[in-house]
Amino acid sequence: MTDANHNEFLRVEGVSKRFGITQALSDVTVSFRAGEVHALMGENGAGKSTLGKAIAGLHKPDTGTITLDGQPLKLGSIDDAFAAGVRIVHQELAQCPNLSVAENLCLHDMPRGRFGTVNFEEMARRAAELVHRLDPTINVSKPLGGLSPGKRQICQIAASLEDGAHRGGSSPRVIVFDEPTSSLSIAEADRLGEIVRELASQGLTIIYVSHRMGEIFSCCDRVSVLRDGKFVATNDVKGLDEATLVEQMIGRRVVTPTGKMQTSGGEAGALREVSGISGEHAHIGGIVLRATSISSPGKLRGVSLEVRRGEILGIGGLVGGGRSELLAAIFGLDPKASGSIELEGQSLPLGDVRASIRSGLGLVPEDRRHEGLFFQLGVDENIIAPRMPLLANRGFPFGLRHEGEENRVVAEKIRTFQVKAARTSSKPSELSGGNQQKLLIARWMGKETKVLLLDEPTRGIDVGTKVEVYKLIREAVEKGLAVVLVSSEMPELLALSDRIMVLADGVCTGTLEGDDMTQINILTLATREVGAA
Amino acid sequence: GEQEASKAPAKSGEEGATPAAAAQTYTFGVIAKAEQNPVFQAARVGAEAAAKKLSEENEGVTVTINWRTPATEDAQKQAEFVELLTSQGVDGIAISCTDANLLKSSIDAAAAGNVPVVTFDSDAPESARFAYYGVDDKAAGVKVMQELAQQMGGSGVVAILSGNPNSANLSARVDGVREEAARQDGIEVRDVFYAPETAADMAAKMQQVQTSNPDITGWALVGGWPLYTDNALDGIYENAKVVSMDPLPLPLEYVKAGQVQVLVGQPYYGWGYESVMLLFDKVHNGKDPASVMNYAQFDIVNSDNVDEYAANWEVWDPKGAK
Amino acid sequence: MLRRLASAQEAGLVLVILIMGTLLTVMGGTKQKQFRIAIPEGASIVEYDASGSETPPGTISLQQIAGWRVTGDGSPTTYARDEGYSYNATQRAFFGRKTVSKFLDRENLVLVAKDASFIAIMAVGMTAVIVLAGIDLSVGSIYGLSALIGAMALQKFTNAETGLLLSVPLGIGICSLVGLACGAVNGVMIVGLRVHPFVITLGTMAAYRGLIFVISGGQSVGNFPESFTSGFFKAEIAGTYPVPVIFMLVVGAIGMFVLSKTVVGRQVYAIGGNETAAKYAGIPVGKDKVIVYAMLGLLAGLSAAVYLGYLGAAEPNAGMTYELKVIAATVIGGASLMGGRGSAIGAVLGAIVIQLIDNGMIILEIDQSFNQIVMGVAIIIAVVIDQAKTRFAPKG
Amino acid sequence: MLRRLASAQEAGLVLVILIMGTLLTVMGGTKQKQFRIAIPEGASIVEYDASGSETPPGTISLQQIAGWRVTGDGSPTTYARDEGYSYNATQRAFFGRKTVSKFLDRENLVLVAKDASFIAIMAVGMTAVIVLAGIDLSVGSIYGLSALIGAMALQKFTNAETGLLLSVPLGIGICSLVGLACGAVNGVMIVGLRVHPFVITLGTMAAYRGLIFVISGGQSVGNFPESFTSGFFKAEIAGTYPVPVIFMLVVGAIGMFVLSKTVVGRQVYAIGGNETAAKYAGIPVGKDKVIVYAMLGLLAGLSAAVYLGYLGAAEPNAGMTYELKVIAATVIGGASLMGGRGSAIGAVLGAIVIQLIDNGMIILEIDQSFNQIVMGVAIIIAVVIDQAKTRFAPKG
Ligand SMILES: Nc1ncnc2c1ncn2[C@@H]1O[C@H](COP(=O)(O)OP(=O)(O)OP(=O)(O)O)[C@@H](O)[C@H]1O
Ligand SMILES: Nc1ncnc2c1ncn2[C@@H]1O[C@H](COP(=O)(O)OP(=O)(O)OP(=O)(O)O)[C@@H](O)[C@H]1O
Ligand SMILES: [Mg+2]
Ligand SMILES: [Mg+2]
Repeated sequence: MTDANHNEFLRVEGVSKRFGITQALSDVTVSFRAGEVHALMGENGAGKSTLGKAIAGLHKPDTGTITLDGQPLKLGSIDDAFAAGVRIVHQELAQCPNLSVAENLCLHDMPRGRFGTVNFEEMARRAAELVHRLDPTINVSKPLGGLSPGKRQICQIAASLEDGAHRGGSSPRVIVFDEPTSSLSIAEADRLGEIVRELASQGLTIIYVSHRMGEIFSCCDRVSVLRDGKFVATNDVKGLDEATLVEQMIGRRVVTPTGKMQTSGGEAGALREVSGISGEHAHIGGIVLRATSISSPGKLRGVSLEVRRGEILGIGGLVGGGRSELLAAIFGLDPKASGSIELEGQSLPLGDVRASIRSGLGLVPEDRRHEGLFFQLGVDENIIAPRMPLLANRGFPFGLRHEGEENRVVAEKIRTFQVKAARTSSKPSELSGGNQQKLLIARWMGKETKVLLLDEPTRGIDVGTKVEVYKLIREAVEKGLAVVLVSSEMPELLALSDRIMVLADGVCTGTLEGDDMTQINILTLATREVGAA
Repeated sequence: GEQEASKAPAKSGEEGATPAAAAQTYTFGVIAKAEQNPVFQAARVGAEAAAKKLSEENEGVTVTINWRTPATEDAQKQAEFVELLTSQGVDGIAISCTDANLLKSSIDAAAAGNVPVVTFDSDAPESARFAYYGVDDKAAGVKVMQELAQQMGGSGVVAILSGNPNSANLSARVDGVREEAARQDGIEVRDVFYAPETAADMAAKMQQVQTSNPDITGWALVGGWPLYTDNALDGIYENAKVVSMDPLPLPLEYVKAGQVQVLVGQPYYGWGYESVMLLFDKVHNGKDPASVMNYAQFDIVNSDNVDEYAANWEVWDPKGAK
Repeated sequence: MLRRLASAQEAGLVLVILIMGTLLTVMGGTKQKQFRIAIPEGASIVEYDASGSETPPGTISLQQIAGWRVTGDGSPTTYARDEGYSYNATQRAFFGRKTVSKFLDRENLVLVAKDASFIAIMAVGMTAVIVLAGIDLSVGSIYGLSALIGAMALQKFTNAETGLLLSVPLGIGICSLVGLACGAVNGVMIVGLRVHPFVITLGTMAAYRGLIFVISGGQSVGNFPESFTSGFFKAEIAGTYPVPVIFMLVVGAIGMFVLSKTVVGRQVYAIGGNETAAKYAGIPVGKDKVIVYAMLGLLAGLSAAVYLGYLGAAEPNAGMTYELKVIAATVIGGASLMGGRGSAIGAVLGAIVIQLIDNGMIILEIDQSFNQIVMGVAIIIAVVIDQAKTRFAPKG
Repeated sequence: MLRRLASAQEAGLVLVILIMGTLLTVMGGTKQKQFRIAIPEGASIVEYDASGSETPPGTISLQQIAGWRVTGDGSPTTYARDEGYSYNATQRAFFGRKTVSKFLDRENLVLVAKDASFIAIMAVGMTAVIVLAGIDLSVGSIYGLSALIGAMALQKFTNAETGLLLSVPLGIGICSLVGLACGAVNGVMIVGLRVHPFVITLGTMAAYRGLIFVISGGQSVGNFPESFTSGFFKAEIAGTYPVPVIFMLVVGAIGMFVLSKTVVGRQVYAIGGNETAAKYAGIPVGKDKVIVYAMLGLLAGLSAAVYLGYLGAAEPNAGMTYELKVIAATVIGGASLMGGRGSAIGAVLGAIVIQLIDNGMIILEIDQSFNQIVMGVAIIIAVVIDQAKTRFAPKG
């Protein structure tokens, strides 16, 4: 391509998009160069995904134009965008679990044989070629539903790399990654970083949506910021300091642990200071939760842990390490789990969620859309759901709700946890991702909860909200709450945890305390070879 | 037009016309068991024919039929129709009771409201209906078995084919068949075979039964279902005598072809025609029938009289009539 | 409840019903309705012909009669035949005719509501099932089976003299218990075998219906004590029989209350909205499901009891194909077959809408042959209207 | 296809069928079957009594006859009465009896397969619909409507002499077209109105059935050219009428091929697995849905044509309640009502399983009163077995 359009390979001009009452995008104008990794940042609900989808033809903008290499794209046409070489990796897993990995990878245009048949050999070959660049262990002929969330995300990314030029199709020229690392672990995220750089160096335009500051600074050239659907600015990453970036995003200055990561070499103490988290363990009390040799066929083997009052036990590991499974087993969601659990000396029956809740356990799940939220119910009932039976008059058939009490609790929680919703009866779909997450945390936090299990508590929420969440967690902990924290975001894990236990293939490979808590140590433990689970 | 007409008595009142010349309109509600069952279409034709005839023969009189019949057998729906028609102010109701017990109360209510009710085909003996016209279902069953036994020379194995096991009139017919079979020493009943009331299912059932019970030499069909097709009896008529209810056009073909020996018919057309006549006599002339029970004759159709009987359908077929 | 009624969901339906009502009133026109005129004790009746000459009743033919003259205590009253009066000798009463609106006639309105009530009572239970993203095809068979066994119990344990205090609780009790049992069986199998409710209830629909036949031998069971029928369920109030309607309203209100004000009720919506999330929130998904299917069974049983009392007998075909009517009512009432959305009152209104369509066919004297076509098209239209509304209004 | 047949999904069903077959063979026992022995032209028949003295046929009473002796060209053959032979004078033929297995009798097997075929052909189409996470309750009515209009077309455009080359394409063509149209109407409404398929097809089920009634006036339509019935669809082959079975197998194979090998087929699975993902991948979701419902309609039409040809007439009740049988067959065949899973061959096998249950009731001489109960329970069991299998095997 010529130098003329080198500056403006892909140009989005005056694009607006409205969903019912929400103006997702208003008159956004931004341009992307060939061969650059261009980050898109902004708060939850700022319009990043919408912009991405508009470029990929999934949403038809109400106004505006999108030109690629001088050619205007047909707005809202998936096929036209695809033909022009635009690819997108979706934020939420958009795949068909019942189909094979290969079919998922070639879903857009399956290789055809005679009379409308699918050429399965060709498809398998093409799929393998794509996915094995990222993860050679994946068998493309197996149904995708059997893979872990992480592996599924890898497949989704692989699909976007497809190059159909040699078959008269199109080769990717623009790839939109919408929070690609949100279900990847450190190792996989790093691998993805390399790939992204490599693609850019081949002259592709990479649009990279992420809430992880680390990634922005490590692998992006420029970063554009959206706020409330409006374009704020485009900056060169080089020489950009995080505070400014965050200010552009949320309109005020906050200091974030991840921000500090860049400067000081990722060491817990330093992180805490900057994130205003008190380092000293004064508040740590006696053991609340003791889980002994928790096992679950194919997922966990003899994992034991203890958490003290006012302590945060971090759990590190790679995706597929079995961290979610460990939390699920402790919480009573895994009927196959074995082992013993004690809460404040009382032993808990395994596989009985309600017993766990009654005796003070809470779990904020990994996947808020599928495991957390009730989209037909209001914010209020979403928050109160697990406690409703406990507040109700059980003598009454079906349990008579004590709505007064419910409303009091809800109002209080919404206040303390600053869940931003128009009405307490608003549906979760009307909330931004961050507020959805805060809602779930609010659901479980409160004097009734003694031990809180957090699985990726800040997945997919913006920096501003992250800091709020960290504060909420810390405050609760100082009031004596015990927390088990699963996080794939290393700085977060390091900053928040008092101790870090590492899982690999469902086995505990070690526990780190104090100054041993470093990224290197965690990774070495996480990747330690253990006999197949 | 009908609404206008239905106001007539009041109007004529205002005009103070003399009673004899007074334009009179009678609307009779007719409720059969199921639209789905073709025999009742003949009843409808009969009812409408009677209405036409009466309107022509009695000057100043118009008789209209308000035909209300559930799509499929549904006694509760019939009861609802009786109530609704009564509240709509019809002058009389003719009904073929899907279930006698169930319809009693609504029929009584109608009668109490000065809406005379006549039952046809299936009676509600306990109820306050002033007349019944038709042939008893159980008697029909007996008739079928008598004819069959005769065809079988008094000995052999009989299979009974019926539809919805829960339908009252069918089980009455089955009882009739069983009863008569019990009286015949030579006759053994293998079983009653039920199938969904579609020709295909019935035909399939018969063939399966015959194939796995080759010793069956007689079939008693308490309904004509399989015969509403062209060749339901292949593999059966070679091995067994067949006697069935319902001599409708297609079943008659089987008699012509010698695959069905006898068809036992009910007065389908009469159900409608006679019922309307009875109602008219009641409300117009204030005359009750000589006896409450007006028993009709079965039509016994065999190869001898099949052609003359078939001629009836020129008149009875709703499409022919319309 | 008033608040809920005003909310988008049901408001739409109420509107639809009002519009239909208005149309039927306007287009339906009037009818000649009979009313009864009792004759005072000991009053004497004579009939007179055109010439005015009087004769004792029954002497001249009806056509010759010009009218009747009744002489009780005081001056005689005359009933002229051409004014539509007729004399019913068996009842020894006169019947006059008055012109009333075909639709807006109290009797007609009560009838429509009554006919709707049997379906509506079940539809309230079906709402909970459909909110769970479940379905129950066996409800018609449960209705039939409960009615049958209830009827047999009444025959066995009561006689003509049995009083209301025994017969009614007995009838309702037995029917409801049978229904409850059948529903619980459905629920336990659905939860225990982890098979889609469509399949389980498709099976039990046939099985329960078969059971009816084996038990009843295809014969209907009737003759209950007066106290059960005309004494209670078919008690006459102002010339109408509104008891089933009362049951419908009460059940609708209770259903509304349970679904919106009790823990289990809200958990049902939660499960229907997101079953995984419900598990994570410690909601007893399996238990709740069994309860809901059992409750639908119980309501089918209750509806069957009303049917027994109102019609005075149980026939083996009772409830045949009702499952579809019940589901239609529920969906027209705003329930989403994808789960998570539905309203008990809506279901009741839905049942009434369906009955109104049926009633309209009679009032507008549309040929019965078109009934199914009209019904089918109307159901689709009703749901489309309902959805169109909820698509613009915030869904609840 | 062989590979697929061996795969977990269908293998389980084949096993079930084999087991049922074996049971029926072993427990069903044997029957006495008649077979015909033609008498050569010009051969002479005499009957002989116990003493062996010969007399011309019909002279002595049947009880006295010991047997018959036939002298054609060559040595005479004798048929002894006590060996079960009988003489049919009208047909001028002998009938012997042989003992055969009740179930494993070729005639019986073909019958079972034939009876399954009408349902099976539709079940293949229903599989695609259910894989889409859709449903079609109107399939029975479409079947009936296609049959009716096909029959009327045959009556109008053919006469007794019309040849196979006209009648068969005409019959199949008209029926399929009508079915296709009805199915397309369903599909377009489901996609266009964004109403749940259950509701749309609940409506069209009634509407199409009503249409049948209005068009036919409740009477059935028959009398087609020989070439259409005994000439083709009911052609006799080795004493059986296997044409419908052939149609079933061909349709099953094609369905299998389309669903597992063609792009549209795979897109159907994709949509059923995750509709949003399918949309994002640029799959024409709406178009595919319409196609699938239209195809089901077409297959219902084809099935109707086979029915017309085999039974020689269309009656208004044709296809009543078939929707449930078809869905049951599909689900027993391994389709998941949640969408994304299902197999055409499985559906065919499912239909056969249902028929086998029915046939088993007859062969084992189980009291027919229990038919419905057995059928209902069996359906549940069949699905449970099927699911149990797929729950352990990796799902696909
Ligand atoms: N399909 C939709 N229908 C209605 N509203 C939508 C839809 N998609 C997005 N929105 C709204 O548009 C706004 C922007 O959404 P978008 O997903 O683009 O934000 P985002 O920047 O991607 O947020 P996050 O960082 O949480 O992914 C939000 O308020 C969201 O609720
Ligand atoms: N949806 C799934 N289907 C099949 N297996 C799964 C699924 N999800 C997880 N697993 C398996 O469970 C084990 C752990 O799952 P998971 O990936 O959740 O671990 P994790 O350490 O919690 O990772 P993360 O929480 O970061 O996703 C892995 O063996 C994974 O393959
Ligand atoms: Mg987003
Ligand atoms: Mg996890």
